[in-house]
Amino acid sequence: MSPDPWSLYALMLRSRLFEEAIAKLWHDGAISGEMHLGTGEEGIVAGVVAHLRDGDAMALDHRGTAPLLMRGEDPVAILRELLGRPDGLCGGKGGHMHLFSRRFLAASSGIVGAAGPAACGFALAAQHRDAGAVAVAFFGDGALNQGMLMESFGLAAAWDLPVLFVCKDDGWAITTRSDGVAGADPMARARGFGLPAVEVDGRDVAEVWEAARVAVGRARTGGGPSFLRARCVHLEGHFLGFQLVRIVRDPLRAGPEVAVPLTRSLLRPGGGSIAERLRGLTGVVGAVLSTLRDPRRDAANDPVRRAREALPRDADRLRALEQRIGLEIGGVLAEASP
Amino acid sequence: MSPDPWSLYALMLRSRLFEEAIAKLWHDGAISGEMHLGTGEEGIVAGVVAHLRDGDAMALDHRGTAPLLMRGEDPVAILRELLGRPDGLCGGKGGHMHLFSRRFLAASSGIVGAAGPAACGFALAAQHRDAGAVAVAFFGDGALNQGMLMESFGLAAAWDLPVLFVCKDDGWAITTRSDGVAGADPMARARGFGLPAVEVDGRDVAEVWEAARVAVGRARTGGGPSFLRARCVHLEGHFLGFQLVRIVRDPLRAGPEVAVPLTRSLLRPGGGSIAERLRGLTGVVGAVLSTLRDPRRDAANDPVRRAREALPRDADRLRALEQRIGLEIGGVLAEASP
Amino acid sequence: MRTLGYTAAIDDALAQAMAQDPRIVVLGEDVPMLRRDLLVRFGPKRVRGTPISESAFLGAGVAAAMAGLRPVVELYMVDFLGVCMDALLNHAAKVAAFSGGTCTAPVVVRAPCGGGYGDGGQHGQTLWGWLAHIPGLTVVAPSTPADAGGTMLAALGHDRPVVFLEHKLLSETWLEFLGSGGRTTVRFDVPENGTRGEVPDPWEPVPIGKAVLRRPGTAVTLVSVGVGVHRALEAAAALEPEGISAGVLDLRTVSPLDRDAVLAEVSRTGRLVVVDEDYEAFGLSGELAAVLAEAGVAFKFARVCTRTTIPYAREMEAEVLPNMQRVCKAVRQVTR
Amino acid sequence: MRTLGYTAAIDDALAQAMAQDPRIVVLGEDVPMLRRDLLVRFGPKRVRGTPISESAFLGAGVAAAMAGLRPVVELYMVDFLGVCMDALLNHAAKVAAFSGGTCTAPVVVRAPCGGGYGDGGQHGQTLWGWLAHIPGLTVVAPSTPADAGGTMLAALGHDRPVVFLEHKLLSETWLEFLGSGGRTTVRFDVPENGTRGEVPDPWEPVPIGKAVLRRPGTAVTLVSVGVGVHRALEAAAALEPEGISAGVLDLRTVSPLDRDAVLAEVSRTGRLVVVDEDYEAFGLSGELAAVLAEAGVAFKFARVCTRTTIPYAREMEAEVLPNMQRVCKAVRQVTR
Ligand SMILES: Cc1ncc(C[n+]2csc(CCOP(=O)(O)OP(=O)(O)O)c2C)c(N)n1
Ligand SMILES: Cc1ncc(C[n+]2csc(CCOP(=O)(O)OP(=O)(O)O)c2C)c(N)n1
Ligand SMILES: [Mg+2]
Ligand SMILES: [Mg+2]
Repeated sequence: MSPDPWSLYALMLRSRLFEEAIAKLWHDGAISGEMHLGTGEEGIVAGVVAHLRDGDAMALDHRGTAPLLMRGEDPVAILRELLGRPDGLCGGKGGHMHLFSRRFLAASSGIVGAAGPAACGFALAAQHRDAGAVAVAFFGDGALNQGMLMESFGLAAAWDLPVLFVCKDDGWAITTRSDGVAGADPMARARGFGLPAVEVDGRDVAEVWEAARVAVGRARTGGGPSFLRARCVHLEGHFLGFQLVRIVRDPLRAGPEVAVPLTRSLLRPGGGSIAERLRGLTGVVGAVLSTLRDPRRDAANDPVRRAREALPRDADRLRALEQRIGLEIGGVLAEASP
Repeated sequence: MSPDPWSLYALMLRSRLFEEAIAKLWHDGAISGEMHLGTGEEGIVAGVVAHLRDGDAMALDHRGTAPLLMRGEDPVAILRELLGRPDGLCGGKGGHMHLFSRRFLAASSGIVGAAGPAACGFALAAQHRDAGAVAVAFFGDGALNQGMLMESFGLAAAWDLPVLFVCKDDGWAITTRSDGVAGADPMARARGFGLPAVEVDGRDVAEVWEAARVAVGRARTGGGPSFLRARCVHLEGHFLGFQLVRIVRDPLRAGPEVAVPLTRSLLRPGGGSIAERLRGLTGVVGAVLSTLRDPRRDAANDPVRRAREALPRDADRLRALEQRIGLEIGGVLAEASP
Repeated sequence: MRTLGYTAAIDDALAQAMAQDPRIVVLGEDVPMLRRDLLVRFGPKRVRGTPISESAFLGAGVAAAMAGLRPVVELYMVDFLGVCMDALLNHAAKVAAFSGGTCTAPVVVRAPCGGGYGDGGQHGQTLWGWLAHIPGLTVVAPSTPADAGGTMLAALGHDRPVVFLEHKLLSETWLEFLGSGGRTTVRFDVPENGTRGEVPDPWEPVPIGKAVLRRPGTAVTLVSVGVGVHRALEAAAALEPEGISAGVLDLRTVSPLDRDAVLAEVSRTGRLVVVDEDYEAFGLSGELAAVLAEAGVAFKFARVCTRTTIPYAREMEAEVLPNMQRVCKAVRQVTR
Repeated sequence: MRTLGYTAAIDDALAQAMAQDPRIVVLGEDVPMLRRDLLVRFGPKRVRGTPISESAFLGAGVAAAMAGLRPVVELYMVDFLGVCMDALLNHAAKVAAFSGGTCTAPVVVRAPCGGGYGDGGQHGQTLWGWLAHIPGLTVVAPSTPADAGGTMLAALGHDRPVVFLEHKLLSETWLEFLGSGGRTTVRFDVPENGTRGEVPDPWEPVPIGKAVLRRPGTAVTLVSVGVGVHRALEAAAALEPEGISAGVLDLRTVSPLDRDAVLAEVSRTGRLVVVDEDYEAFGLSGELAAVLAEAGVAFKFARVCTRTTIPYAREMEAEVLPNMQRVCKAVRQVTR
């Protein structure tokens, strides 16, 4: 079995354009607080969500917009929710970190790791309600250090729950590199709970799709939970307006804000030895530098672009598709925020 | 290097006699609530504690009496604490699940898994205070499913903390068999966090001693944390007066209390299918049966007896030793509860 | 009418509901043994043992409720909510609000609570006032077998998350398991009417949010829940000879509070004494004072609550938890 | 005297203490970046980044404090205490009691709190009244840069666990990080005097448990903490033209409560309006009513608090959190 590259590309492009519209609204101030986008992880989300059907459930993290959109939730309702309108998906009460869809059995949470227990609960209900249904949990690499998620791995394994745990691994938890604070690599950790674990390139939707097909199939037929690790790059960094990214994109403006107090404190009498201070400085500079070598600028890391390049040559069909989606999102935008 | 069998046996016997005295006091009603003893895990505790020295710390679970006694805390103060006397180790405020010793840097908790974070904190302090000091965490197999303990494994590994995680594995969490609710085996789980993990027979103090020597040595010299799994049998079951054990030891009295309502409910109309009900019954009976095949009665599971048999033949020395310890504990008893 | 013990009553009502509603499942540590009577009747799919992973299985219960099940999630003790509070604070309590009312999480969290048997400060808390602080949580703490069973039935029919607190001192089962352990050598100050009593057959739901006047009184109103209700009743009886007429109002539900009942009683007596086994500060006793002050009722006020961490020693514990003597003292103070 | 922002003041006082006391270490997620100024001065041994394992590193902080360190454990937001509450509820708060006073856990838990920037109900709670319910915890919530720095210094010298709550609306740093993200297109209702102000050099500790009267008044006393203090001050100013003299008492410390200050003020004015951003029921507002009722003070009472889960939409959020208009309404009600 192989995926239909056109429909996967369509899913991803639609999500990308939708989130780019959200980014614009956020920059214009139409959206207030934090805004975490899924731009860069569309390959993972599309590759997994494409396998879901009625009765399946999704437990989402702080990047729930893309999965919900790809699953089929009304884009106008989602956008109105992000705009905080009473006619939004959740009446403006939830917001982008708390998107709920009764129709698609989806629950989001801004609490890191909460997708684990939620997916177990959805899967438990599935076992009782309609055997054959599955639950997917989406979370990041940082979440792997959260106790409740680890407990969920154990519970799902002990109860053979039909869960697919999807780790969208961008290597970062906000400003912290995961390899610096995690005991071992994610695969070993997942396997330590008895979960079958597979690793794929999350920038390649076809790879994800195939791995998800196997895992979801296993879950549907009583084979129990699986763990999928998919690497990706978040094109906007942790969230919109992310300081590290701002420093990189606008060093003249954002740089001094950081550098001046930093230097003053570095030279302040009283405190650590020169060696200790330098170790500290290395840490800060390191984080900024690893952002400077900005993988976001590398087109190879954009799953949407890669999906586009992987399409069979058919210029007309492509143009038609992109035009259709462009128009749709334009229409959504117009309808949601007159 | 090899341990001194006499001193290890002395440590264990002293603890055993002390806890048998506690059991007596409990049965007489001099101690009120729950009472979890360490009888059966003396081999593990002695084998580990023998390696501790000034500056080292212990994070204890609900079975903290034995480690504290073996570490050198005043038995009279401990016993008075268990008796709830104002002149007890903690002024009668803590009790057996909350024994604290400032002198030996020991903290107990009745919250399953809490020994993990505590040991990490003690180890962190050690890194700052006196390099070379270590922290030990004692916990059971059931605790391996508690998020905070798993998080501690990751934190200790990430920070290279001088911690020895000791899992006293009796295969049970109260009435639950661990192999029935855990995703994978403890060794795999620990290794999943990057912890060097060793498995020993906890009924053999020499084996534990040797494994602990290596792990503690590694921690002292900056080699980071380790995980030690030691199997054991709790001679009194989960706690004193444990229902399952009572059924086994006094079936005529304790049996009907359980069997009568059970049968009535089994036959009650409305509810699951015959098959479901039988599955349920099998579960209950299974738990009771696995207690009936009471490993507690098998002398081979008693670490104290085994340590005694492993002693070099020297009847006089043995008699003298046992007499001395017997007298000491007798004296403690007399002094603590006049 | 038949007579049942407190915990037996809860399990009996639960069984009645389970027989009628296949959506009800029971999960928790040792549940196969603790609820063995349910296990052999409803089978291992509906009565499930869990690992010691409260965050995972409580969180799972919340989501399962969103997906249409009616989970009863058992915690070994309410004290252990500490390790999994997020599932209540940030999830169960907020699902309905976040989703604009499109989703709800009708999970029942059942947990033994309370002290009085010498188990130490991590195993004797009640925490009902603490939980009631969180918008979106319903918190009940019945004080008799009849109320316990009927309230469980109501909780199972409630469309929002309910924390069902089962006081260990009222539960022969729990006291046997955790306290006496089959011994006859220990004594506990157990309120008789709380532990065994007549119960209806079949069960009828006891409405959530409705208090009940256990004893009428004209001079002062004692308001309480759980074991405190019985301490209050003992005190009221003891004070009668002194010519003090003390009424006792059993809230039964901590949140939502039955404001009307409290206002009605205290407006008449003008005196309120709160008997609350939960911690004193920033809790139930304060809320009751606020409710009256908001309504503009003038009242004399005293409270008998737990002020510190609960000590292990039985004698110290007996002093720290509300007892009949302390209640009498407080009543005399406001009636003098 | 110099002028500093709210968070800069806390970090500056912390730096002063760290330079003097090598036992102070700072741990938490992203602290190497959030506290980079401390990192480059004190080095990575004393300023440590953690994995997203709150239960492990908060619990570790508690034990490290027992062992002689003075850890400042940072949580990303107070809302996230849900996942690690056990470390506070059953450990930090109880160590001193359990050990009969032989051990203490002087850990400082630093956490941003509060709403007003549209981050939704899991990221805008304050929870100070909820935390204050637990015996053994000290809870502070300063409302100005000078208090923030001085209170941090006092917390670092305190021999018991302290929860230090830093309101995001008062913190340019946090608002920049979580709210505006460098944008000029969003506005927040930021209380000026709370965000920047004169601070002492060197820092002196601001005593824990002492309230301060921000504005004298004869007709009614507004009692609050954090951002609420500024809402109360705005309201008091707005009411002056109506001839209503409203005083404003800033508790600064939620627990232990400065009962004397509250009693003194309200006894004079006879009217109490509580402005509390934390949830209304079973919390700070109730405790204040109880303190007065216990003391036998007759008073009129109203409260302006958060009653429901905090909604995401800015307009809805502004209605749910205490605002100047609601405070004025409450004051008029009790003074009419
Ligand atoms: C329990 C908890 N701790 C901390 C946070 C703050 N926080 C929000 S997102 C985040 C990083 C998550 O990293 P990861 O899981 O890798 O997801 P990513 O953002 O990289 O997609 C943190 C620490 C939180 N929301 N919840
Ligand atoms: C967080 C938490 N959950 C549940 C309990 C109740 N409880 C006390 S001991 C215990 C079993 C622990 O099993 P294990 O860790 O194997 O230790 P063992 O008693 O077998 O030595 C349980 C579930 C608790 N004390 N804390
Ligand atoms: Mg990440
Ligand atoms: Mg065990």
